[in-house]
Amino acid sequence: MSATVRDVPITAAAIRGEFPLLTNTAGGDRPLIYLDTGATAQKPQAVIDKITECYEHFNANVHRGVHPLHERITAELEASRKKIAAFLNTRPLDELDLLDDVSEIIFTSGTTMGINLVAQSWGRQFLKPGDEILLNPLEHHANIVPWQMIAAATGAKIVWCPLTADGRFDLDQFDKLLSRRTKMVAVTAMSNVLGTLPPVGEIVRRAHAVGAKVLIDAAQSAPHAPIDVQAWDADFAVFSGHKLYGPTGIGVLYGKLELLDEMGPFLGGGNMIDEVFDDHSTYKRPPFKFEAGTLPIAEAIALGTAIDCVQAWGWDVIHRQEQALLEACHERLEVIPGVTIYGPSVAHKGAIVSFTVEGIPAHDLGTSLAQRGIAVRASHHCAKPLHKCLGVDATTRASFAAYNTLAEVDALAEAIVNTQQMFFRRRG
Amino acid sequence: MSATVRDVPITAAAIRGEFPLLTNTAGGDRPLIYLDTGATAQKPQAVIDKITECYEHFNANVHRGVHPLHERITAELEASRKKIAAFLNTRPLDELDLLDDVSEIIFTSGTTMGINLVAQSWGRQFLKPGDEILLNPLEHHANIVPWQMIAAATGAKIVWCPLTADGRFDLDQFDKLLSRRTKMVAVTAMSNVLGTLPPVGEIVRRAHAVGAKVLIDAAQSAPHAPIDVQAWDADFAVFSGHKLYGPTGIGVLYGKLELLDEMGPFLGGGNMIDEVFDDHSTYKRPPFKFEAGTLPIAEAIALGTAIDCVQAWGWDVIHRQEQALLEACHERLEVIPGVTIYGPSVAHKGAIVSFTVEGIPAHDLGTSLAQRGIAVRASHHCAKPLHKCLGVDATTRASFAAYNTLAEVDALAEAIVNTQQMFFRRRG
Amino acid sequence: MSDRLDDIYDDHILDHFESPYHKGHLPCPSCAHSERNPICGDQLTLELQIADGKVQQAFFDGKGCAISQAAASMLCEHVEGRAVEELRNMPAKQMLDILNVPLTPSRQKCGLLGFKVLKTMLYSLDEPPAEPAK
Amino acid sequence: MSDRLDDIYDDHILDHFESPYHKGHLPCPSCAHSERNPICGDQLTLELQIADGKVQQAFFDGKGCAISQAAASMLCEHVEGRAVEELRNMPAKQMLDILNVPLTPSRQKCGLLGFKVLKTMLYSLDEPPAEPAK
Ligand SMILES: Cc1ncc(COP(=O)(O)O)c(C=O)c1O
Ligand SMILES: Cc1ncc(COP(=O)(O)O)c(C=O)c1O
Repeated sequence: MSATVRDVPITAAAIRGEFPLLTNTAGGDRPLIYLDTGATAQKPQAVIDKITECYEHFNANVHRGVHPLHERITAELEASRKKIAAFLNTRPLDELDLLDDVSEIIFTSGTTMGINLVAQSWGRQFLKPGDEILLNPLEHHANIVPWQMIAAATGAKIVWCPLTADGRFDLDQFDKLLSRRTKMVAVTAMSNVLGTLPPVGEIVRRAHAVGAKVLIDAAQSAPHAPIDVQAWDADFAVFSGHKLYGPTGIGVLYGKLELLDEMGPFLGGGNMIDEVFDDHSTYKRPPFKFEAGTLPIAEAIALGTAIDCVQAWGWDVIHRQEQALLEACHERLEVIPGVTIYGPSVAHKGAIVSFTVEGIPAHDLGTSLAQRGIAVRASHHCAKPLHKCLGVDATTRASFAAYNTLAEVDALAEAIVNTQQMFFRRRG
Repeated sequence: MSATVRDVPITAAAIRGEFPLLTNTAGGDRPLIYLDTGATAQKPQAVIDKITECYEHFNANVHRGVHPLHERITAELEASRKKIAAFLNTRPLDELDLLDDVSEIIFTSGTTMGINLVAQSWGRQFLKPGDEILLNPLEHHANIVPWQMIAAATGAKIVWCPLTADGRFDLDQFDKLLSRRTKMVAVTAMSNVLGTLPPVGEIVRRAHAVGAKVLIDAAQSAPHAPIDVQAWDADFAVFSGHKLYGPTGIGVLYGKLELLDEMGPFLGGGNMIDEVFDDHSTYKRPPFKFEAGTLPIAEAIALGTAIDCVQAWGWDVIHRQEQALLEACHERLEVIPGVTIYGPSVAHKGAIVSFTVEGIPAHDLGTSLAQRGIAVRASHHCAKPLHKCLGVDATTRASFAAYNTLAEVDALAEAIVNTQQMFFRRRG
Repeated sequence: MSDRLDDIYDDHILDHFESPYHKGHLPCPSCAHSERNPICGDQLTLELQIADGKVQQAFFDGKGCAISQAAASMLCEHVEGRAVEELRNMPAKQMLDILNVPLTPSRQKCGLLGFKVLKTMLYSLDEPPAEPAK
Repeated sequence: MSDRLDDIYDDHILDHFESPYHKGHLPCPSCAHSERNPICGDQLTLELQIADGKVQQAFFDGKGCAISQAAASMLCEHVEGRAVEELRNMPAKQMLDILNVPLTPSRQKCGLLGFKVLKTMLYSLDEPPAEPAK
């Protein structure tokens, strides 16, 4: 099992060994070079095995029965919730809240769902015409469109905080735009295109000074660095299981209990009600108020296993390997003529490298890299406003995890050069 | 593999053999008697294996890349969507819609999510003060609370259509309540408490006659009988994967294309947008308009496998076995003094038996049955309005699938008698 | 996990369920509070007569499973004559010890329903004693 | 599934990408229509000059990947001189045959973008020819 405590730090090579897909050869005889972790991470064997175990050994619905099967699945789910709470460093709850099974950890179907939940439940209740929601161009569509929708519904306004020239979060501009009208600042902890790492704690501090709430989109940062909701003092934080080496179909919303208690529900249905009358219902406390219907049960449990894995690997090892990959990638790509890398320097970003190659449309570059066994993503990466700032329609993105190797970075650089030779073969 | 065509019809015993959990002994040395399929179904090996295959052989995000891995996962997902469309007997689409990848099948996280989607997206657009939403007491909270919420938001009104004395849908009452004010009729295809099978096609016909739309909650019926959206002429239909022998975290919303095209989106985020501007966005056509963010990918694919299984077993075999179990259960329980079975006679219901035992609270009965190895559910079954009609706070429910055996029905009856002996041991 | 639940309906539990202690109402309680176990629908009201920092009398009313009702009955017996301060510090474990039958986590919720009502009541009593001369 | 994609950037595709046929605009087209491939952002406008039930001239404009742009260029070549009725019945497969390189499903979307624009335009032409004498 991967999730046990080790005396000696694990190596990146050993981490890689835990991922069955990376040792398979997908789509032919070439080994897979997976540089698309930013879209979704590969899954360690322990996570896959946990899903199988759920379905083969204790599959039942949760919070609903008294058979040992029911008791077991509910215990597994709630153990996962506690693991996640510890992973996010949530504060301890008091005795009465614990007796009520209250938690600040809400299971969702993913980051997108979590942000929509906050935008709708918190937004409909607290946003008025003239209120401002502060966004910046680093945001993924998941952290833009829900705010546009609730702004349209409530009369609130979207305000955009421009970036620095090198694609970093601009605290000076932020200060200028913050005001008593600012009610929500929604910000990513890591750009899924540029790798930019906005100073989340500082953003929260300044936003709170004007009375605004802050939602942190940790979807992209979660696999790369700790989330500490107490240190950040975040009001809300969201991430997806599938990017954190866990299954698809599961995500997490953290919210401060007092905020969650104030908010109305998002989805209506089973398990979230206290009482159902003919024309209205009353609701349970968080997390259940926000967990209508049958949860992604096996997925939530296996997400706990993914977190066990990350903690067994350790942030140190993860960070060191990813940093090495990032530096190597910048070094190798910067010397290729025609290649432009977007965003801040290596010192100010996480393990994502988005680039264009002059004369080769991103989509064609993606296909050519695929021909050479390399999986990257070539598109607007669900960040159209950012690409408008960059002045390009699409970029090609290589995103790394600790399971990647330096040899894979070399292969990427070589494949780019080969693609140029192929594409421009008829030129002088 | 279970999903291949057979010459000889499969037997119920062979179906049972496909479910690993039913051959395990959960929670001790007693074999598991699982009579809680109404809460969630057990999973055949083929479904579990498909999830493993996804994660070990072609895990990637969908609709986003050009590597063979991306192509494969997208092809698997879309193949599953087509299987579901065929399973629901949706109508063929025209050439341009096909070129647009349009579909009437939307992946959701479950029934609850599907109903909330319709209530919010369709409801916010089309409900006005004074409009009526017609419900009946058979409905699950998932098909009540979302309508209460949208009624409160729009000024529409919930109207309740009473049941017949034996718990059947009352078409005469329905006719009386239907009017030009009726805009939505939300009705279950099978009660999750009484097993009642409302005459869905006839309900749609009469509702359409006054211009109302109809949403069919097929969550409970899906594993037991075909869904035919064309024969029903349903406007919307929803079900959950986990009750149809598939994984948790996945569900399906069917909607008529012209309705889906008219409706605004529900969740905002990646993949559902066409263009993102500073203050608003434009959206894709269905299904993508309603599929914001990363889908439950492995779950959607494995749901396709679950449907393969159901079709390989065949509705005939399923129906015959379930009917035998239902009849046996009524026969055995009706002769136990103190037992009351709720709802219609065997001829008018599906394979669900909800009952009370005089003097034994449902929850204690549930525990006592659990002691005897039997998993049932004892509660209000997320149907409080129905229990109010029945005049009891809670019932104990045995719900069957074709994998159950007549011996299990015998064990249930015996365990009830044993519980009575235990509970009343000190009485004369 | 074991399924040795056979002992949970022992005579002690059934006694309290069938012949509960102080089921009913106090004429004028110092405080009263109701809660429900939303999963199984158990309902419970607890009423306390408090004087000199002590619970003088405790009554409960409610309906639901044998465990929740028997536990409430035992709790009423237990609290009478005890100091509010002592009860405020009573841990959940002690309530389960009083019940003294092996409860699974979901049934513990039933067993602790009365305890939860008691705790909620005692915590909300906090303010009055703090401002005695108003 | 094979990853033999090496042949997709053959000389024919690169020729059309680098020196497209009829890229630009018609002075006064009979009809024009634009679409985008929302996945990769390819953009394409097609303009047709129709007379006597035939496409007399076809121009395209747009930006995006080599496949979508080369395919549009080839499509313009293909449609000129052909009857509207014939084109209305043109199957997607024929467009892929014209391209004549092995496209994966996701790249077929690029290859068929121009074809989709053409079809949308031809279907919406339906009414005018049906009611000629207005
Ligand atoms: C009739 C009915 N509708 C809706 C639901 C809700 O389904 P889910 O919890 O999967 O969203 C259920 C199952 O609990 C049901 O039986
Ligand atoms: C920064 C960021 N936010 C949000 C999302 C959306 O996550 P999901 O698609 O899992 O809902 C993503 C991933 O696509 C992301 O990178």
